[in-house]
Amino acid sequence: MTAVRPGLAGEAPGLHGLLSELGRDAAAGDGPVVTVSVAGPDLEAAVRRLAAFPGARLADVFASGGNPAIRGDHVVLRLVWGLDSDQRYLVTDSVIEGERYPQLSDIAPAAFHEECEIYEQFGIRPEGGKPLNRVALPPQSGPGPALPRLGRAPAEPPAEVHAPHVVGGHAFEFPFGPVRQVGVESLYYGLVTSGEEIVDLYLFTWHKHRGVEWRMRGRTPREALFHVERTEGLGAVGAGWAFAAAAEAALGVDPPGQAMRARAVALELERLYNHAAATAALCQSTGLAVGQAAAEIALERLLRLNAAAFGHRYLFGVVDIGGVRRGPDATALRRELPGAYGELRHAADALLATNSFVDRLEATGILTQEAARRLGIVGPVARATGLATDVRADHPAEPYAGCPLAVAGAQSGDVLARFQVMLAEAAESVRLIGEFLQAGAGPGLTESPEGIAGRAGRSGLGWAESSRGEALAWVALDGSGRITRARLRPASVRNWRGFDDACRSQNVFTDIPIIEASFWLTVAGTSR
Amino acid sequence: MNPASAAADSGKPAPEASPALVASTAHEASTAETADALRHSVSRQFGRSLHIRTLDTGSCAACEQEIRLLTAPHYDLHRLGFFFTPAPRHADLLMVTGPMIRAFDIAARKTYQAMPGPKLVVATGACALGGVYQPDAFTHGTVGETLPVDVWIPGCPPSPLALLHGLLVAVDRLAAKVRDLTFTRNGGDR
Amino acid sequence: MPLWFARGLRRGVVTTRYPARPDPSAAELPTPPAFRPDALTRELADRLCRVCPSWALTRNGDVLIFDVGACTACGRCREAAPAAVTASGEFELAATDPAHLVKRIPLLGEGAR
Amino acid sequence: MTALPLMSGAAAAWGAAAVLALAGGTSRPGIRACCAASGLGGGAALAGGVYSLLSGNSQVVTAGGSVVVGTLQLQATSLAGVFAALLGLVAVATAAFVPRYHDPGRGTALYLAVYNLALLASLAVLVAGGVVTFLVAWETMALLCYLLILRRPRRPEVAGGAFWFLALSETGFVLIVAAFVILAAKTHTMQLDLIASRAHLVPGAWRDTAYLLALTGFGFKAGLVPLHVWLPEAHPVAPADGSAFLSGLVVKLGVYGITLFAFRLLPEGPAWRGVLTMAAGAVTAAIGILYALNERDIKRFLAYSTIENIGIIVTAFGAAMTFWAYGQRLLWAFLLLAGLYHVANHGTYKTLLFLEAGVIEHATGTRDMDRLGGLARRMPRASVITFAGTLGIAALPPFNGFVSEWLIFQGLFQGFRTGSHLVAILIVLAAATLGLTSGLAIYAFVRGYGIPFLGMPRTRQAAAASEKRQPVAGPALLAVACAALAVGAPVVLTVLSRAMRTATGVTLRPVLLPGNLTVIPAHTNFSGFSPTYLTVFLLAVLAVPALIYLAGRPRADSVTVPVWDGGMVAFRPRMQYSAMTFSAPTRVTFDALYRPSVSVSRASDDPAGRSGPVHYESQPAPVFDRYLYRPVIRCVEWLADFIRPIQSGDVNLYLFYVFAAVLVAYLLGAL
Repeated sequence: MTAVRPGLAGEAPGLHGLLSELGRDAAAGDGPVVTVSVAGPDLEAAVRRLAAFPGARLADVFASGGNPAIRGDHVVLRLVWGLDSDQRYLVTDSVIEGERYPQLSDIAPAAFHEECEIYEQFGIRPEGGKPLNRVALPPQSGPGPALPRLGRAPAEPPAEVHAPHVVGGHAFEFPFGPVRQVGVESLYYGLVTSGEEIVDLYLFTWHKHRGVEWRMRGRTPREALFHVERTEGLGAVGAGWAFAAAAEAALGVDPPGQAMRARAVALELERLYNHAAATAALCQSTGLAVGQAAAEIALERLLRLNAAAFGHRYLFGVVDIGGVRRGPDATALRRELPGAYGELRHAADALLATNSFVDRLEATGILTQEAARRLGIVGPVARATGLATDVRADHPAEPYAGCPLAVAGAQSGDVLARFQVMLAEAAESVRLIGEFLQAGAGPGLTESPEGIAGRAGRSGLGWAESSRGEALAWVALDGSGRITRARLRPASVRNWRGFDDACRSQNVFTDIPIIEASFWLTVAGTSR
Repeated sequence: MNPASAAADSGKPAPEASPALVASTAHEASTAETADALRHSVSRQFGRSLHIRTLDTGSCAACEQEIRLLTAPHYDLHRLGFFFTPAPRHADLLMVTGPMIRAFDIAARKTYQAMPGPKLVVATGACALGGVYQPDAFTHGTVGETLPVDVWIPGCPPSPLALLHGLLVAVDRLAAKVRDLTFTRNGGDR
Repeated sequence: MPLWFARGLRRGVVTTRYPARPDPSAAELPTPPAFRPDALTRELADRLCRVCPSWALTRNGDVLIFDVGACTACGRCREAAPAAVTASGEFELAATDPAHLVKRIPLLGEGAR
Repeated sequence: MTALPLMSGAAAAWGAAAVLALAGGTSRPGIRACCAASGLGGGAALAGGVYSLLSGNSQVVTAGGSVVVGTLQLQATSLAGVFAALLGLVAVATAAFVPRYHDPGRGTALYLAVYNLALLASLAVLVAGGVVTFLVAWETMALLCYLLILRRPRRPEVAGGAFWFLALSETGFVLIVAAFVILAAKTHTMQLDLIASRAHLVPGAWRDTAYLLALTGFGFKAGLVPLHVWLPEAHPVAPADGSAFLSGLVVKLGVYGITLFAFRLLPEGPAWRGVLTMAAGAVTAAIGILYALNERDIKRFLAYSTIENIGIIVTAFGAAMTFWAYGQRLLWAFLLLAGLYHVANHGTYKTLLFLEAGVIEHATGTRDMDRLGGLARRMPRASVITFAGTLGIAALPPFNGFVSEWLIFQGLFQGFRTGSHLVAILIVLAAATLGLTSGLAIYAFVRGYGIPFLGMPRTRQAAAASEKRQPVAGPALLAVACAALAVGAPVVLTVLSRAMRTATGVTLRPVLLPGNLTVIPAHTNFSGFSPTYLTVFLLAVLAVPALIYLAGRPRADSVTVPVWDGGMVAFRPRMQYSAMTFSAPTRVTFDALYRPSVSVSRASDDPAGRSGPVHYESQPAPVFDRYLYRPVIRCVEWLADFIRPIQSGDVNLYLFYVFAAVLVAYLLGAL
């Protein structure tokens, strides 16, 4: 089922009161991002207030400052709330003196993963001393250079994931990874099983941590973009767009419309090839080689189309600060896209007519809507549980503001639902690409890179609906236009935490590859 | 720099040095010296069939996607006698992607040790060749720091065609033409 | 399954003939740059080195050292100096020795010395 | 005519051993002396048993006695010969085991005395020639076993286990007495020989009643489902050699009782009797192994496996009786023989396994498989010996279990010879059940051996295990016996077939052993194989890879690398298959039987997905206890409430009871 979202929604009732109560000054304008600073002591009350507010969803939590070199440089804790009904983001920043802050994850469970990450990077932790998982930095093994952090090192190292991981009674732990199947990313699964069904599942996500956010310090946004794209190669445009938008907000530049449309074309192409790849992976995990071949033909044609249209199979180097570096080859797109998408659609139709395939998908890896809401799941995974959340509709930026978007959706929250959502989105993407090309999409930059570089520093938030869901980025620049703190939050960071929930729900070993394929996440995205 | 010496002397048995690992560096050095000889004898050693194990040491997942596509109908690696195997025990060739994150040293060495000799290592993609990440506390910067690499495949990510070429070079069925390219205007494009 | 069988027959063969003969899709791939020595000056070379995000370019006296392995074919250098840098069109870059990947491009532009 | 003297010699030795134990059980030399005597007796019993197998039934010897209780009548029969020989073997092995297992002390002294007297009583059961002798010996044996189980009365569960044993054993005893009384009354004699010869005088209804009573009564001791509950309760709490004795012999005495009735006293009977027995056996076998699969405690596991084996034996006997009803004397005798052979085999390897279980418990302090692991490295001797026993009980060639089960199957497969389709189908069904059983048995013993002995130690105790100063001779002897019973199967079967000739009058020998070490089940036109040659062949097959390795070693240069583990830092013990997870598939498949109650506690159910320990339990419901015994117990208690008023404690009332009793007796006498 698809629900057409209105282009624009009126401000939800009570929001004004809420915001002013939080101390937002009327002057803060009605831009798409509202920034409110909350004093440390009031933080808990504010979070309770917002968590209780139906229109608000905790989109991200991160910290900045806390530079050990500077004396008395306090950590600033930032919460990003998506006021979806109001088409706005709310950023609350609170200065944290000392090493403790309120236990956010008890109020808004979605904050847990970030609490762990903030502890590893900045050494401040929630009150109450509940155990924290190791999510970002790998365990320091033996001597060797100490791992650099964004802030102060934590007092004591965080616990391993699920450690001490005591497996009791009639169950044992099935270790899997980090070196897994061929051609998949490295990831360690701890599968706790009773011999048949999966009792519990946990992941070590820190194997691939490359310290990207740490690397981006002191670079200009344009230099940093190179690393942003290579953080999650299969989400280069989504992450790149979010980061570029954040930098543009910080620099106060406004890309031309045709460049934004070019970005959108690239973004939808990325969505297309990712969903095709997910389809291929689903076939592989269900052992349907013929279907896999069909899906891979579609995938390869889409990738070649990317290369023809933007000069790169994975659309690296398309997005640029203040615009795009390359425009799409509209003729190539018009010529090739129908055929390439046709391959995918035919493969999908044949798949949905293959019972042995559909049966494996039905009622496998169910993620409930409650869990999706609680854990802050985004993208197709959330939409498959009935949450109609889509940044393109909820926080429309150019060029999406113009055209109404049919948000794909399903109710059952199982693998089949996710698959159907992906297919519906692919169709929608093709339609959007057509519209954007119609409106004219081409290369273009607001002004010369040098000009941008000189801007004095502010901070900004950027977002985009990548193929995996809402991608967020936050950038703070210093006086010389160099990055002091950049926060990347690809959709993978959010959705992995729904993965083990989905796996635990009445599944057996062989379902896990299917569930993983249907989530279609990357490890590179979550351990940056 | 010669990979053998790199593996041997810079084989500063990575931070967590255990006797087994030190021993293995010596072992690798010896294999690496014979690597060229091996590649020339590879068709005799392996017949025309070669089994590949991949190893992701911190890639951005694009290289993995391209490797997966090697078996897709458009490229169909099997027609050339290459096969993927999940078990390093059965693998003759190790395709390494990513900048070799230090946290991955143990896994990388275990995977390499688990392979029976003679074995080849192919560094795949710009990250593995030191393009994207500089050596620092998180990464070694290049794969050559940890494993004795036999073939280097540039590209970000290397397209399936480039990978095919690299694999064929690895088993000596194609010549590595890059040594003769000058990348000057008149030498670059024939 | 019969359904799939029929599909396969209808779809026909898509497999590339590479390496037996060149593959047309290769033309679309991003490829490392090729330089025009006579258009390269020290200043230009330094600018290219600054522009390169992946440390593939360094200047040593009157020689521009180009590490093909480190190059991601991002095209920044081509944008910086369209006159001096073009795409090489080479994608078969596998090397059996990293030394083969390091190219020395002489700076022959006027004002180079 | 020398069987009885040998046996009385054994009895004398055991009596002496009991005295020695009481006298010197507090010192090692004393224990050794006692065990020497006990072993001597064992040897004598073994010899006597074998001899009576060869020589046939002896005369009845009558000794002492009085008009009231009848006389003490002894007779060595070929039917009991197998059991007597087994008793002797068990006694010898245990005698070799005890000195290193028990520490000197008063408890040990008493225990050994009781144990040797129990041996004596068991022998008396086997050589009893008269009803009274049999019953007295039987009851004595039961009570002594009760005391055996009570070796460490202060430990929890010991009292419970012992009580289960005593209660069920006494219930059974009442039924047995009833069965004997019926026969004695109808045949006007107390001598088993005469009962057997006059059995045709007994009316059919009474005969069947007597048989059913006996089957149930002895079933309690033999552990037929649902009368089996005492085994898993009593075995774990008894000392290793005690439970070895229980499983290796006492349970077999129940089987002996059944054979006594089914083949000696009341051979002729309707087909349904046999079919019923067969069904009981098949059900017992299947249920037994299914419950064994879900036990973590080694001894409970072995106890359930005993139930399974009893089931196999009883199935064979039941089928034999069915064949008799259809005039297939050859198969009748043959299946009896196969069953007795299995009795001997099971007694051997089950004793071995229980003794080794004791060794493991001493070395590690636990019997919980999920707390053991990796013992093969730390206890090589024990692991080798146990492996022999495991191969035997899993019925894998070249060990003895395989031969006897093969014979039983071959007998059942010839069910078509009955001529009745229905019965043929029933027999084949029983065969199928046994097929399932033996398949599950292999599964169960892969688990029972693999989990404790292979892999990594799961606990510190398991890691610290050592077999220094642990008994080895006894189990080793039994391991040899296991191999011998298989390799020498043709010889063993010749002996047994001689016994069968005396016991059943059927001559199996020519069809059983055409000279060339080949076994042919009853009918020459059916099938046949040679355990001996099979063993030789298997050894040859094993030799081939060894030779290839030796030949090829110089050329292949090998590098030793750690096991491929997916590149993780290190395997942890918690990452291995555990006993319960290994058997999870059966819990899923036979869900309806187990009705497991599952409990999961997971820290990661915390709303934020916060980490922590996981605990998962899946416990099969105690079906028989809950649905059969509890109601009975409640009913008994309810009745007790009615009877209580009779015992008011008033002396006059009691005097009146006495008077009334005498009066009734007088009147009855007068009538």
